[in-house]
Amino acid sequence: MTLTTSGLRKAFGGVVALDGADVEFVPGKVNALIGPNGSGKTTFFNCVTGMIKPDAGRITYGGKDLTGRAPHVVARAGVGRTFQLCRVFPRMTAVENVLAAVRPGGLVHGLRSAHRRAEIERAHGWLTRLGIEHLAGAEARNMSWGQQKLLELAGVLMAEPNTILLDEPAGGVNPALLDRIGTLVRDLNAEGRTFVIVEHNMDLVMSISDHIVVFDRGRPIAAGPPAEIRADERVLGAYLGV
Amino acid sequence: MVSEIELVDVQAGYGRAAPVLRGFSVAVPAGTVVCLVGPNGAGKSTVLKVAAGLLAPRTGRILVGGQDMTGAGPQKMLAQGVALVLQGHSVFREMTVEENVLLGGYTLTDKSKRARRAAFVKELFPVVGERWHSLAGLLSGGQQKQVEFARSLMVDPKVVLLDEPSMGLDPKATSTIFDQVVRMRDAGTAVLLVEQNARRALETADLGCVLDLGRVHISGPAADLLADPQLGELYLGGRPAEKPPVP
Amino acid sequence: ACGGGGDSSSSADDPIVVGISLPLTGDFSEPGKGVQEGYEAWAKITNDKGGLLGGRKIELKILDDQSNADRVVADYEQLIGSDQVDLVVGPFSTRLVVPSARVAQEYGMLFVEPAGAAAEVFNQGFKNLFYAAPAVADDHYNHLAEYLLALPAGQKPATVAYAAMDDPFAQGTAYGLKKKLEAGGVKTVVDEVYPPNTTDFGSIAAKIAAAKPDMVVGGSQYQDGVNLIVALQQLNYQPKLAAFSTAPTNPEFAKAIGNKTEGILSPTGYSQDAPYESNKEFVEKFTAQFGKAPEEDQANGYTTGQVVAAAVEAAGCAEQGDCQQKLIDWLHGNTVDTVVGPLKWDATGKPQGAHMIQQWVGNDIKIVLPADAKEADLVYPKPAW
Amino acid sequence: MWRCSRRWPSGRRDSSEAALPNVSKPGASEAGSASPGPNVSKPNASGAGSASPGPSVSGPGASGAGSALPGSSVSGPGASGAGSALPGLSVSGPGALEAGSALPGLGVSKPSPGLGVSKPGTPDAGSAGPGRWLPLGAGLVLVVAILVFPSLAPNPYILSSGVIVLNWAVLATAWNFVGGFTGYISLGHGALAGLGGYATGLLITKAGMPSFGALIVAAILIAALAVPIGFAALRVRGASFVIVSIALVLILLLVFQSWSSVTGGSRGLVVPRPFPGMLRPEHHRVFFFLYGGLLVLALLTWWLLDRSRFGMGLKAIREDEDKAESLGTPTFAYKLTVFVVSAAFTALAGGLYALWFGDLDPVFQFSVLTGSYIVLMALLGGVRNLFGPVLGAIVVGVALEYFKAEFGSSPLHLVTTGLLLALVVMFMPDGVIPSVTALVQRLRKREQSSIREVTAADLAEQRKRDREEANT
Amino acid sequence: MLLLQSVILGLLLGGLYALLAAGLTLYFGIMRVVMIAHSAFLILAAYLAWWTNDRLGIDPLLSLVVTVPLFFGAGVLLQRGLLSRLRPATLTMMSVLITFAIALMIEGLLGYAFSGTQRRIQLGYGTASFDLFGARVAVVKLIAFGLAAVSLAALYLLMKRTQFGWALRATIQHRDAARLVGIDTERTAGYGFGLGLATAAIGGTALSLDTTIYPSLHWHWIGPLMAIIVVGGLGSVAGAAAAALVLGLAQSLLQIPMGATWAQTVFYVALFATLAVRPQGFFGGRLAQRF
Ligand SMILES: Nc1ncnc2c1ncn2[C@@H]1O[C@H](COP(=O)(O)OP(=O)(O)OP(=O)(O)O)[C@@H](O)[C@H]1O
Ligand SMILES: Nc1ncnc2c1ncn2[C@@H]1O[C@H](COP(=O)(O)OP(=O)(O)OP(=O)(O)O)[C@@H](O)[C@H]1O
Ligand SMILES: [Mg+2]
Ligand SMILES: [Mg+2]
Repeated sequence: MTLTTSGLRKAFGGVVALDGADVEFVPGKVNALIGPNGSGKTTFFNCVTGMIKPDAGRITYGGKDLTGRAPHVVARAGVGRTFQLCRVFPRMTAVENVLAAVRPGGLVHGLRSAHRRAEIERAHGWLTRLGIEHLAGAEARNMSWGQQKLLELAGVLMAEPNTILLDEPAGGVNPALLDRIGTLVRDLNAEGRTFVIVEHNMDLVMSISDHIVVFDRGRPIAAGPPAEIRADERVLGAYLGV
Repeated sequence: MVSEIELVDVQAGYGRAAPVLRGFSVAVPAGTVVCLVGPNGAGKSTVLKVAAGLLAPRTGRILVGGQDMTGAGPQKMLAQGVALVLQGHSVFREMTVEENVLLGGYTLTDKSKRARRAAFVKELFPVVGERWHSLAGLLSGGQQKQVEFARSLMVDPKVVLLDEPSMGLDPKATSTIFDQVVRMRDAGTAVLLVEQNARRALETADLGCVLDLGRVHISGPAADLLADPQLGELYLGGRPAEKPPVP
Repeated sequence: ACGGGGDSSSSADDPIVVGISLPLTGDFSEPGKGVQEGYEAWAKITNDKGGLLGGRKIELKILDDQSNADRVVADYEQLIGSDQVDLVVGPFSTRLVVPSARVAQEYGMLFVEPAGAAAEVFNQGFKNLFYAAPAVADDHYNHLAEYLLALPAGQKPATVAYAAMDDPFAQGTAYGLKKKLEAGGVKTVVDEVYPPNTTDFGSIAAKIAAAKPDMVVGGSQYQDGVNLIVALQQLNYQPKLAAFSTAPTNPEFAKAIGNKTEGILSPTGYSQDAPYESNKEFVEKFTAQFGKAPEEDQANGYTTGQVVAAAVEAAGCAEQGDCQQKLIDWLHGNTVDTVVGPLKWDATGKPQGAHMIQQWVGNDIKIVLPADAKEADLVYPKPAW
Repeated sequence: MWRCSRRWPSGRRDSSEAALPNVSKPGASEAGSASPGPNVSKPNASGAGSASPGPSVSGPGASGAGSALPGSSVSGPGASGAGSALPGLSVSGPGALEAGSALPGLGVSKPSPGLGVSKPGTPDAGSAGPGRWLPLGAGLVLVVAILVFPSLAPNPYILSSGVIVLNWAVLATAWNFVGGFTGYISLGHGALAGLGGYATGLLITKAGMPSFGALIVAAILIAALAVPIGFAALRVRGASFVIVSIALVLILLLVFQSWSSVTGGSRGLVVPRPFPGMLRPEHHRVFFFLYGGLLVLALLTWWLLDRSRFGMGLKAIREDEDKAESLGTPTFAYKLTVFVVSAAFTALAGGLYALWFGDLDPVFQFSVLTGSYIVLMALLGGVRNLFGPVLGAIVVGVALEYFKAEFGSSPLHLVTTGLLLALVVMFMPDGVIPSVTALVQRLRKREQSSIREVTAADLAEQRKRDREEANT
Repeated sequence: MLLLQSVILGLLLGGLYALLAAGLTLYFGIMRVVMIAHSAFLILAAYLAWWTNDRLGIDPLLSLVVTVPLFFGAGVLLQRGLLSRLRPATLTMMSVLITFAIALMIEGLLGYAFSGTQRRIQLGYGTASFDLFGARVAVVKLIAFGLAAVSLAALYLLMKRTQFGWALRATIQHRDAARLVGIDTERTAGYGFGLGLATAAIGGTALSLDTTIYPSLHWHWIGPLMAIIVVGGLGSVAGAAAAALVLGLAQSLLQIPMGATWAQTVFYVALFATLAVRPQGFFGGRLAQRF
């Protein structure tokens, strides 16, 4: 299932957030999307997941055209995402937050109990893997920033998407846990899931990703394996500020 | 020498729930950067909220410049020279960048000073100047963070409390912020810094303090903390500190 | 009988409890209070004379229906079902009369009412209902219509503007006249209906003024009439004739429009000076009791009482059960003398009379039609207001 | 527990002196060399400078303070009584949840915000039991109450009040499909009831349908009509939605007043009696049971939705609509569906009312006040609870009658209603049922934390164990 | 002729709508509070004007000297005592209900004090009018319009140009952050609310000059006003004013062919059309959907 965009363009008034972005992510790998603040990474995610409609360009996923589709359609096609300004269901407990990510199918399916044992166990499994098992019964609004961040990730993983878009998963997360998230990403990747990670933490990016796309001013300026990117002049100039 | 800000044996928490801070003390003298690190939910943000007057402690005292300010609200704290930059996003979304930045100088009576500071922050963070007239809520996450930091620079307080200022910032902006922290310290400001980018922060800081479950777990000179392998594993991430990749 | 719960045998000194629901609050509270005074005057005057059925006093049990149809039904439900009153009489306003009459009907009670003047009250098939006033809304202007249509061709108003509140009663009055005038060849140039809550009459007045009709007819309650007249005066419109229902007979009316009342017409079902026998007593005693002379609403309440009293005396009983049918049957076959004249009803409970027409002359309102009751001559065309 | 076995019992020093293990800038003097457990090599400093002016960062001074903390004993599994020994994948939260899902299908709604006793994740052995059976019990009590009330009612008036209260209960429950699940507060549901009433009445008078056939057809029609209405209204959120819902009432009022050729306008519409010969008390009894049946049906539906995945999706919408959508919930379709269901029940109640009451007047059928009473009721009882709206309807419905009796001759009943609403909003924004359960819980366990507290060290330990487990 | 007359009437009416809607906009767009009680306060002010005129014989315009500060104070109290105690997360929803409750109480108390009778100020110049290109302009309507225009302009300047305006907006958008830059958020929000109510005082007095009032009249006003602020774009004072003028004019003109009742529907038609075409409103309110 390859996620590609071609000529993706989005302008907000005078600000061109995406300027004809042609991007192709490597399926089955951990992809990273990096770039300076305001280079259009989040906007790119928003377009891909249908949260906003691009002005021009096409988005395809595994050959299927996803351009302009509603967010839930994209989600059901197997693309999950987290938000940069982390979003959880504030008045639900952690378990419920994760359970809410289980999507009902048809009508009969939708009327089945949302609290089945197997699913609850699965939810707890995710919470455990992210190190927030102890918060299972706490309402999300009472959690600290980093805890919410992790909870959001757990929810997305519960939905079992094939392709997972993470917008700054490390932002505000304790470094000790970061290693864990890194491992988790690798493990899931080994299970066959594709990742696209937006991140400013270069250590993390360099250590876990197989393929890096660098954005600047709304379009990719470089793409390749970490070692290559690390050495790329343009990247250094545009992003790393050297 | 009195510390610019000092929290003494503070207990604090939200609503009726169990306390988050359970007897926490910290003191930050002028011209010092104290870095607070700890796992998610340890209570770091809570410490800063208490220090800035947003959250009243249940017990304990808060001294600013040696004066007891326990129970004072943020307005009074600011008047005493204590400023806080919140975690997450706290720009005024439906106001322009200009309005946001200028509001940072709300307490300034001197118009020319306000203009001077505004020019300074515009220079420091180019994006602030570039997007001067757009609504702050429409900026990207990192841009908003920069606006926020710029806003806090409109006044020059004696004590600066920073809650993960580098979160979501690209390496360039992160450097700017850490440089700024150093500059503030050199100008004699007391800085209490909370960071998850722990190694980087500890490198900048003079003192470090590891917070876990609302208590001080360990504290000491930042360099010592950095060197401790166990701390490294538990709180600072397993990998040794790595400089930004330079070829 | 109060709270007696089914014991229908009543001794001679038991009071006769009369249950009433009235809009003491809400939209109709003002006329509602008027009717209440009428009922109270009736109870007092009757009791002072020794009560009914040889000494049984009248006791009123009045509930507030907040001008709300749900409430009015619940009220009568409570009065009949729970409080076991002996008799019920009607509330105020057509909107409330129909639902409450149904409750009375389904409990088999007589229902005399002071205010359900609109035509549809009488086509619901009620057999227990009687309207205690001389005429239903549609017939209020009958005398005026006759007078106008009898005028010589040159003088007859050629065009008329109608503006009526969207209310069965108010609209009924204006449209009753409209129907008759149109049949007589008088052209309608404006026909406006406005919701009861209208407060701004500028546009309606503008429309009327622009059409320059000879005559303007307002199917109004009170305040809307005042507002419309003020708005017309603001536009400096001068018709040859202006007729408004209800409003001009209100004692506050002249002041409310800045005394520019000249020549305004209004139908009325009651006059304090009417020559009927019981009326003198009513005006006298009412004035003594309330410190002011009775108006139409008060008279309607009083009339209702008189009608019920007549039936009770004639049938010789007043309680729930079989007695009620006797009362109903008697009223269907007889005429009752009241302060608004003798009343009789057809099978639907509709009274068979017409209203008088009054006109503001100088600083006073006088009866001008019908000819046999008039206190002054109708001034036509009317002087400028 | 964990505190004793970990390497850094930093939270609780054993020495009783106010040994501030303060570590200062190099060179600064330092106190409490006796302080236990300092694992960081400290700069060589001497002197007992507890008066040390230097920057000091310290833990709690008093010893034992840590262990005296109430929190120290609060660890999830311990309280849950289930699998507390297993720190790892011990399923602490779901204790109650599992139990909930294993329940027999009857009127039990343990999962999530049912007749909530405790938060699902906060297993509470004590309250889980009664909590599980409470809804069932309450349901049974309700059914029995409905069955016996007519024979206990001393007179037809009381019975008719009962019908009115049941009508409110159905309306409030129907409202709660939208308000409770999705958090869209509609002040316009009174208009949907009015539409149901008018549709029923018009179908009988104009189309000559039999009364109850008309009722059903009307409900279907209104449900169908709810699709375009919902389509327009549900596009906007929050306050805008409230405005739209108010506007719906006002516009329908205007239409039904003005379009008199069809609706009868302000003259009203008279709906023929469904049982022409029936006496009034009997009539009330029949309708009381009809309303009772409708209420039970509405409650069952609500319960079914509440525990379902569909309901979970709706609740997610309430919390964060965009997020729900990004997780794959077709939010608009969900909202619309539940709005239609709500409209159908509302229309049924309205239609039944038309048949019972007989007179429809636009001013009363399309009144903002009706919708507001519904909201008041639902809110008072608690919108996240199965029986919240019913309870609210009983309280407010009875109170309305009472105020009317007490202040009947003055508009003070409005004041008291307003006051009641204000009090509820200010002091019980979640409703009576949650407030009371919270209170009970607080009394039972003074300070409870739903968060099991874990230090970084615990986590590391746990991780290690996990890894070992995985390896074996 | 009729057309010109209607245009004049429509504009005069629209001016009043604009002032009243501005108050609503203030709470609603800027403070996230749906103030259902706004029109109830409007009627309250009208009653006070009527009462002072009736009892004391004072010109209703003079009652402004009392009502404006009084309402301002009431607004501050209301905000401090009630609204500021609501949870921020549910503020919008709960504010609907609490202000609804207040509206009910005001209506009830007015009914209690003055009964449900319709009232109208009897002014010496009540029927006075002058000629304008052949159409008549009533003096009282012109006074009301003038009042509205002046207060609107003042409000606009206050919000856009003063430090207070900024502080108010900042307070609403992120209370903690506002406190941290040194704004006294409590006081600011209170004053903002007071300001809104002050517009109700002025509007009510203007209203009382030329229409009838009764306690439940506020229901009649709240619908059109709500529609106006949505059409104008939530939070935009200028947008609300523009929408008010346009809709007032439309209502007045539509009355010619459609009659009074149907003409009122123009507000709701406009409301639904706005939602369908531009949910954020036609004249402003860029982020309106976020509410
Ligand atoms: N809704 C919007 N309206 C106007 N401009 C917007 C909007 N959303 C994004 N932008 C602009 O588009 C540009 C790209 O924003 P985007 O959020 O995609 O950046 P990003 O790469 O995610 O940055 P960061 O690393 O800071 O998160 C920015 O300049 C931003 O101001
Ligand atoms: N508003 C709140 N209400 C109740 N509990 C809260 C609230 N905010 C935080 N908490 C709880 O207090 C504890 C400490 O929170 P705090 O935000 O201070 O953590 P933190 O150290 O800043 O974490 P992070 O690194 O994730 O930001 C957490 O366990 C959290 O669940
Ligand atoms: Mg971003
Ligand atoms: Mg934090």
